[in-house]
Amino acid sequence: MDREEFEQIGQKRREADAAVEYHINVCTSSGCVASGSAAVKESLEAEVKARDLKHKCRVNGVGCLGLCGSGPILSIQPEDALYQKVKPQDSAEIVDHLGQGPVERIELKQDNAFFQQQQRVVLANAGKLDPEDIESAMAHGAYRALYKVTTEEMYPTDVVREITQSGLRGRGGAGYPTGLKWATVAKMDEGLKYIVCNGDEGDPGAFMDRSIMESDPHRILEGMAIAAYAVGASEGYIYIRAEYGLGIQRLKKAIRQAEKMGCLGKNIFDSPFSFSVQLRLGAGAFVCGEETALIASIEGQRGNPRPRPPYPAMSGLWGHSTLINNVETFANIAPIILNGSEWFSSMGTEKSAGTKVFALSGKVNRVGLIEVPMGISLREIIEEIGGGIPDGHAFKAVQTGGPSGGCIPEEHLDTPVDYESLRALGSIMGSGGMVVMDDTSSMVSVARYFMEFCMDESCGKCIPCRVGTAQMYELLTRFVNKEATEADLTLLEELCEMVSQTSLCGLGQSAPNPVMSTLRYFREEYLERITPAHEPA
Amino acid sequence: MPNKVKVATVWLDGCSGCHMSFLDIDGVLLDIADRIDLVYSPLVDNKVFPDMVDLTLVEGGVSSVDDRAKIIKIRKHTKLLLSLGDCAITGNVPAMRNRYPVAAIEERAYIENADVNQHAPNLIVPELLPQIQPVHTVVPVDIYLPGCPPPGPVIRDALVALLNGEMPNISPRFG
Amino acid sequence: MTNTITIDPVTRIEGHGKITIEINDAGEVTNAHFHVTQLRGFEKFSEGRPFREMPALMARICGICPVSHLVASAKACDELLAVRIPETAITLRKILNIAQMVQSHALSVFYLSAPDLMLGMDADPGKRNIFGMYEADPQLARNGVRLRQFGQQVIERLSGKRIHPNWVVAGGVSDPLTPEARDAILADIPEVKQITLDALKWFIPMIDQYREEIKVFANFPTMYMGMINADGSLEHYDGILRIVDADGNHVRDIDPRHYQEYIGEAVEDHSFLKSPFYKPLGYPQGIYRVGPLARLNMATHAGTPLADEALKEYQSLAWEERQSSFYFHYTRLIEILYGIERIEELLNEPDILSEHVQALANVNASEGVGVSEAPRGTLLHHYKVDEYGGITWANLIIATGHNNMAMDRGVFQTAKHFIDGKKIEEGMLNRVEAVIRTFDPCLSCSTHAIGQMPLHIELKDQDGTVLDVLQRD
Amino acid sequence: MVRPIEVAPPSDDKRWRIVNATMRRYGYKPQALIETLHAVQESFGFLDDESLSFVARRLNVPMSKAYGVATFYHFFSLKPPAKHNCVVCLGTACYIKGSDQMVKALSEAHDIEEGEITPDGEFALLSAHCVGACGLAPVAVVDGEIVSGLTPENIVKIVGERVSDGS
Amino acid sequence: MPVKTFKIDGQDVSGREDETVLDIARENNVFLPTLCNIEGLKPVGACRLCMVEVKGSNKLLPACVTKVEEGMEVTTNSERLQKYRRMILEMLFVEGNHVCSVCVANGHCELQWLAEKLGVDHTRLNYMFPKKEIDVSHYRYAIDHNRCVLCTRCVRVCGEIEGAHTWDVSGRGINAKVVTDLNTPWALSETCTECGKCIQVCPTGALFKKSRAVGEMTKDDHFLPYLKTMREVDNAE
Repeated sequence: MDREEFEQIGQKRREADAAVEYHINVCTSSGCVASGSAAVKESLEAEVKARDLKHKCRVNGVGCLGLCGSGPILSIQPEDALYQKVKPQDSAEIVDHLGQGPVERIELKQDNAFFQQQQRVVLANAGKLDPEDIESAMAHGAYRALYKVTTEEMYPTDVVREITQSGLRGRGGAGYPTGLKWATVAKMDEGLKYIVCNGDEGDPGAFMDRSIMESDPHRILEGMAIAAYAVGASEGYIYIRAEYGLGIQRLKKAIRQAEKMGCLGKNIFDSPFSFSVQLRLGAGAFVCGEETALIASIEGQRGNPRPRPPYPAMSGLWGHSTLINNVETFANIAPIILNGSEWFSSMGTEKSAGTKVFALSGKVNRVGLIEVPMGISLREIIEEIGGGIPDGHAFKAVQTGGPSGGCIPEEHLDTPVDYESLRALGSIMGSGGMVVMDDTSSMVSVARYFMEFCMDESCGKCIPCRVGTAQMYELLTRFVNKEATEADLTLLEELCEMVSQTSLCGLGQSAPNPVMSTLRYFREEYLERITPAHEPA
Repeated sequence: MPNKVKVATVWLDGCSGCHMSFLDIDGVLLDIADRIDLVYSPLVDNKVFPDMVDLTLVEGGVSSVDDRAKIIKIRKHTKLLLSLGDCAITGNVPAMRNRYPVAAIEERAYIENADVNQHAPNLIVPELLPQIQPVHTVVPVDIYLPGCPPPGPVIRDALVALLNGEMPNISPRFG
Repeated sequence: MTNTITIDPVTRIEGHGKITIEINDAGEVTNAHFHVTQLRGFEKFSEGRPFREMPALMARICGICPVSHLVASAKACDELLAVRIPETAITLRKILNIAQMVQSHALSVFYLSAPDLMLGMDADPGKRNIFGMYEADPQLARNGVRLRQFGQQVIERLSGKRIHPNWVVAGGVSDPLTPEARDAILADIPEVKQITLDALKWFIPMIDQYREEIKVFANFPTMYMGMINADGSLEHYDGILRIVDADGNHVRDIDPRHYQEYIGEAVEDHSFLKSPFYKPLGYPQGIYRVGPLARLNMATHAGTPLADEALKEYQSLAWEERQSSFYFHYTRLIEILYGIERIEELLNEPDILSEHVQALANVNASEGVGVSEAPRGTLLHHYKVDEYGGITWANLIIATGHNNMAMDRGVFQTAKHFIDGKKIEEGMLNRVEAVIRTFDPCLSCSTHAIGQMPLHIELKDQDGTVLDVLQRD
Repeated sequence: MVRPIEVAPPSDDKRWRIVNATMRRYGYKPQALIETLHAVQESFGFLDDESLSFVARRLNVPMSKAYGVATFYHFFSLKPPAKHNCVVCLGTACYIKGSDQMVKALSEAHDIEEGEITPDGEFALLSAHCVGACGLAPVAVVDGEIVSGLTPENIVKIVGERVSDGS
Repeated sequence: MPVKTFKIDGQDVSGREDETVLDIARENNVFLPTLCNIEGLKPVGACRLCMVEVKGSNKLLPACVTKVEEGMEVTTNSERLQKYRRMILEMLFVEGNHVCSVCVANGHCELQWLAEKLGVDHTRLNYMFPKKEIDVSHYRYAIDHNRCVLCTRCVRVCGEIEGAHTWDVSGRGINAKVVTDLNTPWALSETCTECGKCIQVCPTGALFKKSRAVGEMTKDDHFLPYLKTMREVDNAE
């Protein structure tokens, strides 16, 4: 396929879209589906049909529009109006108002920080394209980067260099430089190599990857294919939680369409490069987010992590060199290839380039999915984008990084969001969950909540994690019940240190983080729960 | 005569084997009679725990509300508390009952395996705790002497060291 | 209105119990009880365990007489195997069991009861113990320690461990006797024999000083139960289990496997220790006693020369006289003498060093009962197993249990006689404890106790409501 | 030549064809275990000894390994499912907004602990660590549908209506 | 094969590049506690007892799976390591129901021995007293899960050496448990060859012969290296 043929696919679709005067883009991501967007879409379609407006107006299902807390959400193009909390009975009014300005009653104003302060790279097309239609995606530029690397000027080494220079770091949590990882796999001896996309988003309070997979699946496939081209792999796996039904369905569809279109499979775009992708469903094990456990799971085994080294880059799936990146990391690849590493590294901070998607939730006025440049302060995210704390309560802490992260108090709200700064505060970037807590939340309970999570999710292979999490949970329960002693506090702190130092994998090593960070910033809440030891009878 | 070291021995939920092992120091018990004063023990008649005791050896885990009250009180009146044997330190065999609710144990003993007046005793007898606990989970313990029971010579060496004002050097061995 | 005196803990017994004495306004004792305040649940938590673990597990019931439990338990397990076990293993088990009796009796007599007997019931409570005795008569105290040590050393030389050995196993014993161990034990025999003879010489003249105690220390007619040989001599391992009536007449020989037809267990609300009774007579009429007093009241002769002589002297006392539990002490000393002689005899048996000491088999029966004569009396272990040998149910009747009713009644008898509710003196209370000590109850066996409260007196009205508590702390 | 191993499905239930198709797609390789277990659970609702044994043999996976995998992943159930179920999300956002109280309320209303099924098999109370609908917190998944805007009171009512209508 | 020279506790040592720090430590009589590791079976790095400090790395490394490297400086017995090791043993003691006194392996148990060796005389952790099962269904062998430390030696010896793979781990976390076949009673296992290797490699009294009473279950795992060597010899032909 030559460039012209390739470009025509998208071009044709863009023209077809332009021929229709109004587009009603209804969010069909999980969040809005849960609040009833399917019925809204149906009723809108019915209204359009009833008025015989098919030539003038089309109702599209699109991906996530971000403000999940206000769903169902839809947008009217080209007016660019947003409606929130739409009910099927609003449909007639919406259709009637086309071309006459928005229905103010349900309009979602965009003149606030939530819309103004975001910078969308990964989510650039979320909410714009139809995730179940590859042509819609191509109309928005999908596979352009893949086309560029496979058929034009870029050698695999060029691709690796571009990614390295961009400064992109793993979005799964630890922030390992993506280029370095790619370079390592690229340098391994030739032979079978694998690309694995980690879509096992298991952190409670995180739904970034889910939204990306539901909203723009082709962007992930494209990123994986580029990676495969760069490191010399020919097979890829997407490991996705079985709970993500909609994401699975859309990715399956996307793979089928991409293969049909020649964007995946044998001789992609008629080049010598071949790459196929398969889905593998997780089955409810958070630890499978750890890369060696994930590999074991793809191999059909228990998701037990194994010691590293050897790293998956050296010995991964079935002993072969394997590149594992997370969904959001792959979603960043195509824009970097298209716009260049300089463009990417100009966003964010020096050490943390680009943007980051966060799932903002908890006790905050505007909850939803946001994408912001790295380096933005926590305060901007919570107070401006999130619109502050509801119901007159005061901010207490923001939890980042899920069960591996920590709770950050008010005094550190001006910290810029980047890998190093969050780590210095005793938390981590993590995959992007950001849960805001107000003055009604007990930090000891929060710590216990995360410990319970880690205890339930521990694979049980190594002793410190298997037993240590259960022991810490028990100790935290004593604190919650105000039955703890001084000795319990000492023991809890010793366990935190010991479990983090001796556990086999990241789950165990980071399991004490929520406890350590709450002990660091909210120690008085622990002390308040200590009863004087051994009251005489 | 120098001041005698005041020693107490108490017995919670154990089998008395540790006390017997204490007696297995045989003649040494009489040899050190001029250096220790056994002020409270199943072996002597004092029924009130003295104001302050230098060393208390405790055998057995904490099994009933009486045990718990007793050990809390003893801790307040003793300088050094030594957990003697596995039952005090780990719960050991008596703690095997912890896997069952007290009611199930009473059911077996007083209903299934009884012929007359089949029900659990409920007067004067103390309430049993749902689980037997090691002594140090109830009060702080200073020295641990594991074993089932700790052999007589080990107890002897520990006692002699303590009488000489030294902390005993114990090579712990459960079981 | 009723006053209640509580003696808590009862001291110088193996385990802790509580005594309550109720006194009316006239200062008369109206009731008294002995309470055991701990329950341990061996019968329950042994469920699921492989039967071969039972002897060592069940031995943890008691650290004073672990060997008795080992033996009874192993005998129950032998029945599960349903095989004949080697003769040498039986002999070795017998020696171990007797050695256990020697050390336990020595403990009871010298460490626990001699202080009362030697220093007097009203002596300073601070001196009434082995140390006080050592001050008064160093040699006697050392002799007592030596006797107990002998018993413990025999156990150690046979089994490798003084307390909680695991040597007795289903089918026999785990290791044969070494010639060195045999010779070492035999070398000690003359010394300990002499010590025991001296002890009898010390004890017998004292009897006259305790006429009053003898009269009321659980002195009433009861039946007796214990093991005996067909020829009427003493047996502690595998004799006939016999019941005699209060006049010493033979009532019945019991096949241990059918013990449940003859022995029932009653629960009293105020004690964790159950009260076994002779079923044909019902509860509480079926009261009986076990232990050295029972055994020696039943036996025609001991079966060893010196013990035969000593027993003859004891039996010269009238039958009625021998109903007093005070004579537990006396009979205990005779049994020590018997034990030492018997150990010597058994060690000289020709096959004693045989290497064939364990019968190997798998589980062949679903139920087994094992009986041994523990120092304190008949000990009974009864297990049921599933087809794989996992324990499904267990019942234990331990020596002290058999005596529970007699102890309870003895406490009342003694309290009534000695206690004047208007002016309570320590020595009176000590006598109430001393009656318990005669039985040498081993409360760690299956239950045992400790109370946290010092002596206190409760004033109750007729409905039992506590009106006032006098605390002596 | 090696005689091919023929392992027949436990019965002629048509659903085994779906399971077999999954295994065939992966060339009956051991690595297809998890995918196959998904297929079994989707077809039969749960995994029993019979199906585990069949899948293990057909894929040449040791039985203990198949059992180990089936019990490692919480998505798989070895017990028949209840007629109705409610999965309360205990993700951080939901937890902060009191979803644990919802579990408690349901637990009390139906007299079962979390993770249990009512004795009549009508209702199962489950929890999830995050269903990924944090924007709507607190949420629950009732018979497969995400329900939001919940309180301990109304979740009991919502579930109660479904369980009692006998459908 | 290239040989690397490095230091263990200041002592100069050398090892082939495919050898582990644990191999070389043992070769040089440096004691490192291990529980999951056993010569002849694939190391899994699970028990974390053999962790060592390596100069220049802020992470502790399990010696059993850490390959030797030129110039590395290994510390095997720092105060910190001792503290962590004791805590690991304490964790095992509270996780199960280890009643040493009445265990068939009393006196022959690696957990008991390690506690003695590392000076564990009590644990501050919370005893969990779990209700675990005992399977005595097999006519020769039995497993008491109360005493299992999940070292997976039985799983590995059964899979790697005997080739039966009767054992595996089920469940996860604190609820993990070794099972035979589909968690079927051992007696009904279709795959067990009754070879008894699992009994011999079990470090505690979890797996034992039913003919053994308390304290009688001695373990003999000397056959393992021999089997492994013979297998290599046989396969080389």
